[in-house]
Amino acid sequence: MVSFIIRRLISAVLVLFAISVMVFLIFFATPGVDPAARIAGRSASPAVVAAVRASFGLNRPLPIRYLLMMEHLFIKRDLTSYVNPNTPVIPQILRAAPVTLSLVLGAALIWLLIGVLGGVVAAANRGKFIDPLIMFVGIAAVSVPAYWLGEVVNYFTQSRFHSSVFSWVPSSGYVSITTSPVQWALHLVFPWLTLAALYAGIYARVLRAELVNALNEDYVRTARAKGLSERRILVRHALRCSLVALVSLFGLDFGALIGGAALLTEVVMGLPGIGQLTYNALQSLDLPVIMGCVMYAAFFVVFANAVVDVLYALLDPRVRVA
Amino acid sequence: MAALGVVLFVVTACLLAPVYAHDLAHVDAFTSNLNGTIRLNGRTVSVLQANTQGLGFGVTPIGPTWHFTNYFLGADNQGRDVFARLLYGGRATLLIGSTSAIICCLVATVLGLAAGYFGGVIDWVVSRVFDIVWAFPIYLLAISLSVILLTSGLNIGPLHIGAGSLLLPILIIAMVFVPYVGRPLRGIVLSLKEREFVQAAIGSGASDWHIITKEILPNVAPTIIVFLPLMVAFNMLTESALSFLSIGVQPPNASWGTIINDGLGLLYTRPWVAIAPGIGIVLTAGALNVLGDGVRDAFDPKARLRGSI
Amino acid sequence: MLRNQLTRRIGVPLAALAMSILGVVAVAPGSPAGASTSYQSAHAGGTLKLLATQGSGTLDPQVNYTLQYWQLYQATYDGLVSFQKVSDAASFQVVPDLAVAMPKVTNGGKTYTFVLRKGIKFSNGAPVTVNDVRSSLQRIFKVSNPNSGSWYNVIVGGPACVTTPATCTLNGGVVVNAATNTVTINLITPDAEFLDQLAVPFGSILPSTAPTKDAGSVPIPGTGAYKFKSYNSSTGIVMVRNPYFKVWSAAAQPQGYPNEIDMNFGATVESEVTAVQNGQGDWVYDPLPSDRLQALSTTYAKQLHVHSLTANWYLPMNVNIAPFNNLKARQALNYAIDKNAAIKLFGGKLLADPTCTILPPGFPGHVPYCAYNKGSGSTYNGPDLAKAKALVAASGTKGDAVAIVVINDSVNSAVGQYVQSVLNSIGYKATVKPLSSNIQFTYIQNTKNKVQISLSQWYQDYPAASDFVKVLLSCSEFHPASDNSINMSGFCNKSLDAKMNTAETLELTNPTAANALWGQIDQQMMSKYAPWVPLFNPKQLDFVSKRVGNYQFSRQFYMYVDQLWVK
Amino acid sequence: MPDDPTSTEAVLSVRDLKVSFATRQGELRAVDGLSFDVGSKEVLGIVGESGSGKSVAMYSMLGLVRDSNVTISGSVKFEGREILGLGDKEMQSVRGGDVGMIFQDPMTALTPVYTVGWQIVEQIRAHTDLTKAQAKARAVELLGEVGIPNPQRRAGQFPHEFSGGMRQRVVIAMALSCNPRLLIADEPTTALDVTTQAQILDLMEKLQQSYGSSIVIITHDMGVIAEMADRVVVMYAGRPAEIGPELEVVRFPRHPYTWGLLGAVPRVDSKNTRLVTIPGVSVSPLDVPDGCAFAPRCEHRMAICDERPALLGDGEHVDACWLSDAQRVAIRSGSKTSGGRP
Amino acid sequence: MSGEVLLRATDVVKTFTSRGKKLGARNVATAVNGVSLEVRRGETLGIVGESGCGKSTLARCLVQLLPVTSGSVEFRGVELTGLSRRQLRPHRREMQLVFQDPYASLNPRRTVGDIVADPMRINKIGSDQEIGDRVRDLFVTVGLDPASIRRYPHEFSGGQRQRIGIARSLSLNPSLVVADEPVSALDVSVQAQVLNLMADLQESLQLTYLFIAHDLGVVRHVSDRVGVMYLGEIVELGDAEGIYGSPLHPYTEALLSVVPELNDTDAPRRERILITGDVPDPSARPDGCSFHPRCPVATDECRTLKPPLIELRPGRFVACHHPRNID
Repeated sequence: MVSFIIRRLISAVLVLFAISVMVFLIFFATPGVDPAARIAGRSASPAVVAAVRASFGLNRPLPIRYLLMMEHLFIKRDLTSYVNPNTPVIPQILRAAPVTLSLVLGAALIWLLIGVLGGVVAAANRGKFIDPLIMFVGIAAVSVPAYWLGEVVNYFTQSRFHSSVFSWVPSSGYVSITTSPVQWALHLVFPWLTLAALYAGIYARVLRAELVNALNEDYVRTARAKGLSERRILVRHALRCSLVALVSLFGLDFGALIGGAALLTEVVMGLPGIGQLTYNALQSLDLPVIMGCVMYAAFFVVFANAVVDVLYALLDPRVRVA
Repeated sequence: MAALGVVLFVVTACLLAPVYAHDLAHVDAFTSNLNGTIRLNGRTVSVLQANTQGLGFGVTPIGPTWHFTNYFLGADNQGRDVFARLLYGGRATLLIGSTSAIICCLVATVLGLAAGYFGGVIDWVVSRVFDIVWAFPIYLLAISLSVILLTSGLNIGPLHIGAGSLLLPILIIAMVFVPYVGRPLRGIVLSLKEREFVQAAIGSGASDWHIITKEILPNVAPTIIVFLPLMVAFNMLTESALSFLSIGVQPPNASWGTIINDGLGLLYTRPWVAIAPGIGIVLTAGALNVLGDGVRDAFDPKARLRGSI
Repeated sequence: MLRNQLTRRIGVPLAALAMSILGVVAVAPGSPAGASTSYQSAHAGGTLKLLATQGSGTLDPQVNYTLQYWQLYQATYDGLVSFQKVSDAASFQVVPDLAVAMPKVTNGGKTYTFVLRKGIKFSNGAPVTVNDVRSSLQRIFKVSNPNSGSWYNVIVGGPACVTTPATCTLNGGVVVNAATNTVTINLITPDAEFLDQLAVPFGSILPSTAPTKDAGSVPIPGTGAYKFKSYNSSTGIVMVRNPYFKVWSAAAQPQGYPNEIDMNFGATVESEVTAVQNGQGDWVYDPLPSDRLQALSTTYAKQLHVHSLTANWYLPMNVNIAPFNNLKARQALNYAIDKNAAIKLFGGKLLADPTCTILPPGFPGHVPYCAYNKGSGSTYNGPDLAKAKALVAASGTKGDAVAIVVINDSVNSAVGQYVQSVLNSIGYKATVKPLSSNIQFTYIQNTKNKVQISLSQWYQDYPAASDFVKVLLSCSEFHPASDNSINMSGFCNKSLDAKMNTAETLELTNPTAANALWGQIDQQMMSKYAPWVPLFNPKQLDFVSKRVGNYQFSRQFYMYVDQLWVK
Repeated sequence: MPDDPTSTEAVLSVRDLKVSFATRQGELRAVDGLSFDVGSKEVLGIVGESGSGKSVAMYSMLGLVRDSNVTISGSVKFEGREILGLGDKEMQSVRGGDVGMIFQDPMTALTPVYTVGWQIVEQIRAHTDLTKAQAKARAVELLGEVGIPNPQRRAGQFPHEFSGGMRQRVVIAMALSCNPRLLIADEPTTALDVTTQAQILDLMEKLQQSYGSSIVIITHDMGVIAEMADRVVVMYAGRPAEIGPELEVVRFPRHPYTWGLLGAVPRVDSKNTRLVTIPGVSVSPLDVPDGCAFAPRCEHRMAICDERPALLGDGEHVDACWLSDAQRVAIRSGSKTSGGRP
Repeated sequence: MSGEVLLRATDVVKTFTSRGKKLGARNVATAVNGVSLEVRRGETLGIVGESGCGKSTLARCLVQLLPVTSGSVEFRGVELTGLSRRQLRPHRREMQLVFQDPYASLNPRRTVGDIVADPMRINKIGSDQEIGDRVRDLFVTVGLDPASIRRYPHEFSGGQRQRIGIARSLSLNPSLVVADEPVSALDVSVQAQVLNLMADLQESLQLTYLFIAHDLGVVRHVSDRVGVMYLGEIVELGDAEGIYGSPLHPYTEALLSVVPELNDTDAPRRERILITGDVPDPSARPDGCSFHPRCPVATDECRTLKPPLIELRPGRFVACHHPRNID
């Protein structure tokens, strides 16, 4: 196990390194985005730009600039934005993280609940009317663009019916849970539902497929031969084995979302989370912030991959030994 | 079957966009019509209507006329026919979705075959690239590439792709999803390589080329075919998301995503501009998903594609 | 774009002499100024909630170059002089602020002597001394102020400070005398705009203890009625009353009304508007979304305030590359564009006026004039497509590919698409290239990017003809292959440049004649060279909540946030 | 079929069992008129090649065929009680309680995520009132009985930690956990090596003696039948071809299909130069002839074979073939050259 | 038994390396551990052993589908190990493999005609016309309808597929056919058909077989000589009659004793020797004789000293310190 973790760690660090180099190269190869010109300010004279360039070390060779940036990001931890000078990147990310976490946690609860319920009900009722119905709803949910759903939800809750049915919906934005738990929840209800819709659809469909596969397994036949009830077979045997797939799926999705994959939902719903931070940084080509966000996101993706491996081992004893 | 019907219907309707625009509605979906007027119920009406109430600020495009021959879904802020744009936009969305899916599958197949079959250094390199792209959050990669390429265009040797070209979103989306197809394909190739019929071919002295093209490829093909409709649906969604963020299809070209984006500015006054293309996406992507399920059932019950933006 | 953020840019006057020295001196010290004379304490108190989609970078007044924060600095920082805080036209007037009176100008306009007021304290309690003034002027260079190399290097010792900011002393440029409480500033050459430049936030007087690098999100103590309590570039700003503030000149720094002024970031502009409608916010910084205008102007008419701006939306054409290296092609586009149509995209004719000149109306030197018009007349009548097509045909550029680079927000992108349509209709093969607002501005300046035509805006920061004509169209502002080349047309005409210099010299002695000359240059520029298509002069539309009273508008810095009543 | 002489003491009595599936290609008759009895403490072997319907027959009796397109008819009496068509609840007490089952592939027959002890306890608790601890103790005891060393520790291990043979022992322990009167073993040794197979068969024999269960063993391997079974049912195309005591069927097979089946087995004890083969391929269950199912492959078919032969014969040894005894004797004596046995 | 030696394997070792549990550790599984054998022209050498004993790996090593880790494989006097793929080509034509799984060994996406024709096309033997004729001939030879060459494998039954596999292996006129469990996936009646076919082909085409199976009856039926494998090693080798009649190795003896018998004669049943336990993991082979942990007659010598394969009688080899049935 220890060696497994060390191996994972090494490969994770290598992957993160490769990604950081990639991001750095991508964004330095772009014309029209000379950070010195933008830091110096609009229409600064060439002399001022030169002074700024020197003071930010932007006149040094690329590898040095890369190393400097990494040093500021990881060792000194004081990397600052180009667009908002002297705004350190790390605190920005740390401030955005709770917003994203709030969004994703709530949504995850909802989608797990709906997804698992939908998948189990559909699998238990194979061949009946309710199965294709659930699957149809699932496909619809999977096919709805998240941002569009968000906008339509906004349209109905913030505009069309804001004066009637949805008068209780606060204007979009985020309120910290420490400020007011009620406002926190009220602000997040629709973002939660919007984000959860897609994943609930995916999970219901995946779980149903897994369950149907599991129900055709030999061990289910054994369980029947043991004289167990259908409910017990479905829940204790089929579902328990299908959870392995679901949990790994969940781990990866959750990791990606915490890392900012809910970007569109955050942007549309006006939540100042990691996704929005990333998006704004990308829009303004603010390399330090982009780098910070990408590292943060990639960390969670890589971390989620590793956690999923461990979860796998916990859930599936076959992996534990190998 | 119904799903196939829906897909065919949408494709046909979108392909017929010029017919509708030029012969039925007599509009150009890509030219601003800020001073335009139409005849509606016997009256001449401006396509863009200045506000006459209160302080008189604001100009609002005409809403849905529900007359199929003109401004069926109303106009956008440039005074262009939303319905005509919807059809043209569908062309772009479908084109990007399908072409990028095909390119993605092609590249993934080549890489997956090379990595899985030859192993060694090739496998190591390809797998590491897959690893990195895999760990690079997909939305971030797509958006980064889009932002950059839209600024500079793409120059590879003599090949120059302008920033407004549809090829850019196609290539970006295709590249970003390569590992999602390539990885499972590599696995399939690895297991196929150990299959006895491949061993038999080696045993009779077959060349690598023979084995790849005659023995392995035909067995990988069904998986790719299963992936395709799902990929198309998924790429459509990705395209529309990028376009929605203004980093996909560039104006005045339209895709469903850009129309939704246009429509956002009109959500309070003319919600149909944003809602209609969304329905188009849901309908088409949904039908493709159903179709994909059908194809999967027919070919390969185990394939699954995932990822999300 | 989602943010609907319209970048308001502030123009850069360069070594120009727009305001006569006499004009400045004419303003008597402590002269009564507008509303500030009668402070109505009954309205004091409460919290003003301003809303913006996002923050605007560093909070350092000597670095930040955005209207969003300049508007707030009016209540938090003072210079030796400042623009008078009254409504409308008089707000262009410079008045003494931390200085007792307007400076004594000697040595042929090269020496300015200020006497500092006594008893003024920074918000940290420290008294304002002449040393603070000197260090603040040095600090302009030490923080690499954007205009340190174009405005303040006129101070003796300035050029050296630009090249090596760290060791800036301004020796001989700024001389202080603590005993007499005077500050003497020596210039290399006379500069009529020097006081204007000291009156903008860059000239803020800060404690000498302020960091000598960009303070970023850490507030620096100031002398205004308010101080920044906290700043977070992603969530918001909190301003509270400066406990050490006492009114010394209501014209320069009046007492404010709200006890606290917050600016919150992060919401979409749609929800900002909704919030103001519902009274959850008091004012929206961002341009109002066009599809809300109709409802607002009917239901919330009393809460809307419109004011003309001295600003220009225009299409700079690159005069060095095809097809716009051909005068006929540039003229053709000037004929072809329907400025009223473009205004429709901006929100309708009540929110902008079409223009054919480089200088905006209400600016010194502006003369109504229209070279490319349907028919004749000095005011804009409409496009002349026939002439345009004929010119394109004559130019031989028909069929050329043209890409117009615009910001990817909804209004800019819409105007861009309209221009693209027009270009197509007169025979070009046009495409639109929308870029993010943060990139577009520098992108279109760099000649390496081979931008043929773009859409840009220019908002003045103080009224001087050179601010538009010289900054945007003179040879000295054209730097090939640089992201900082504000002359986007790449226009460089030696004889016009000479005229500009003449106009500047003339300003020292005869401002009226100088203004007339600037007007001539403007007309000549457009009729003979047409490097731009001027589109329209936008208006500022402010939407405030129902409870807000005492709305006052400065042409210089727009709405006075500290003068609003929330009680 | 004998006229029900043993039905009162038969543990399992099957009469005219028919199982068919409605498929797109038509009706698939998997089992078509199967009748047999399993006496108390008797080991009945059901032998047949793949597709002969031997497993489907067993699964359908116990309600383990869960396919909405299936039709099952006939009668299956367990200890005199009709169990065909019982409700889920009642069937659940039969399965695992009265009837234990052992499956072909021990690698997949156990739920991978639970310890083997847990899985045995689960079954015990489903059918008895034992407490968890008692059930646990019983499970360990059972594991010991089936020859798993160190049962206490092994009970806490997961299926994948066991070898194939050991896993099959676990399955057997589970099947026996509720003292079933009948044990159905579906190809219990097919997936195992010959040395392991010997161990398992040995174990089953021992346990059968100590538990006194009746056993139905389903296999394609005549050798296994020979080792284990008291009586044999030879199945072909879903129908019984021949039923009789094991020794009789092996030494004096009556049905031509049984002849072929026996003659096709290569032997370790003698080198037969040429194997007896049955020409052609097994008939598809989608189009079993109405007459004798084996007729299309039978070298001795006659016109009458278009009619379905009844199971007839002498005493316990019956078969379904139109050949007369005399014809059979003639054929058997003439076939010596092709490697048949006396 | 004095035909020309067609194939000679000397001390063939094949190991598989996988990543171990500890960092940097390697798990080395020795699937084939020093096997030496000869196959003579015209004979059938049977290799019998339980699953996991390395017999399939050995087969693949012999026909160079897997590179050997060490040792030598000579075919008709030519050393094959170390030859490049190109150099191997002419030799491959002479030795063909028949696979166990008739489902996995035929490419499901190609017609059976193509499958059988491929080896000839690959080796560029004859024109398309000639190849077509030969395919039809081969179909007839193995008892299939030549009209079915355009059909796909899934349209055939298991036995028919195995015939197709045999036809493919014969298409290049090999002298040696290595059959790896060719009948273990088949029903007994079909198995008999295929075994008979193989016997007929051997006779008519003068084939040499290396026949690998786990079924002792099948091996006995087809083989002239038999090698018994246990844990990657040949523990006993000799003529079939001798091995089956009087096994020398305790493993062989036990193996034979547990085969279920049809008690269709009155001969007394053989006494079963049940060996306990399971086959050890090939990556952790026991010291000394690899069979000793399960051997009923193991001594201390067996636990420490590995017995060599010695020729106890002419043509009879055994690797045991305590051979059985020695008079």
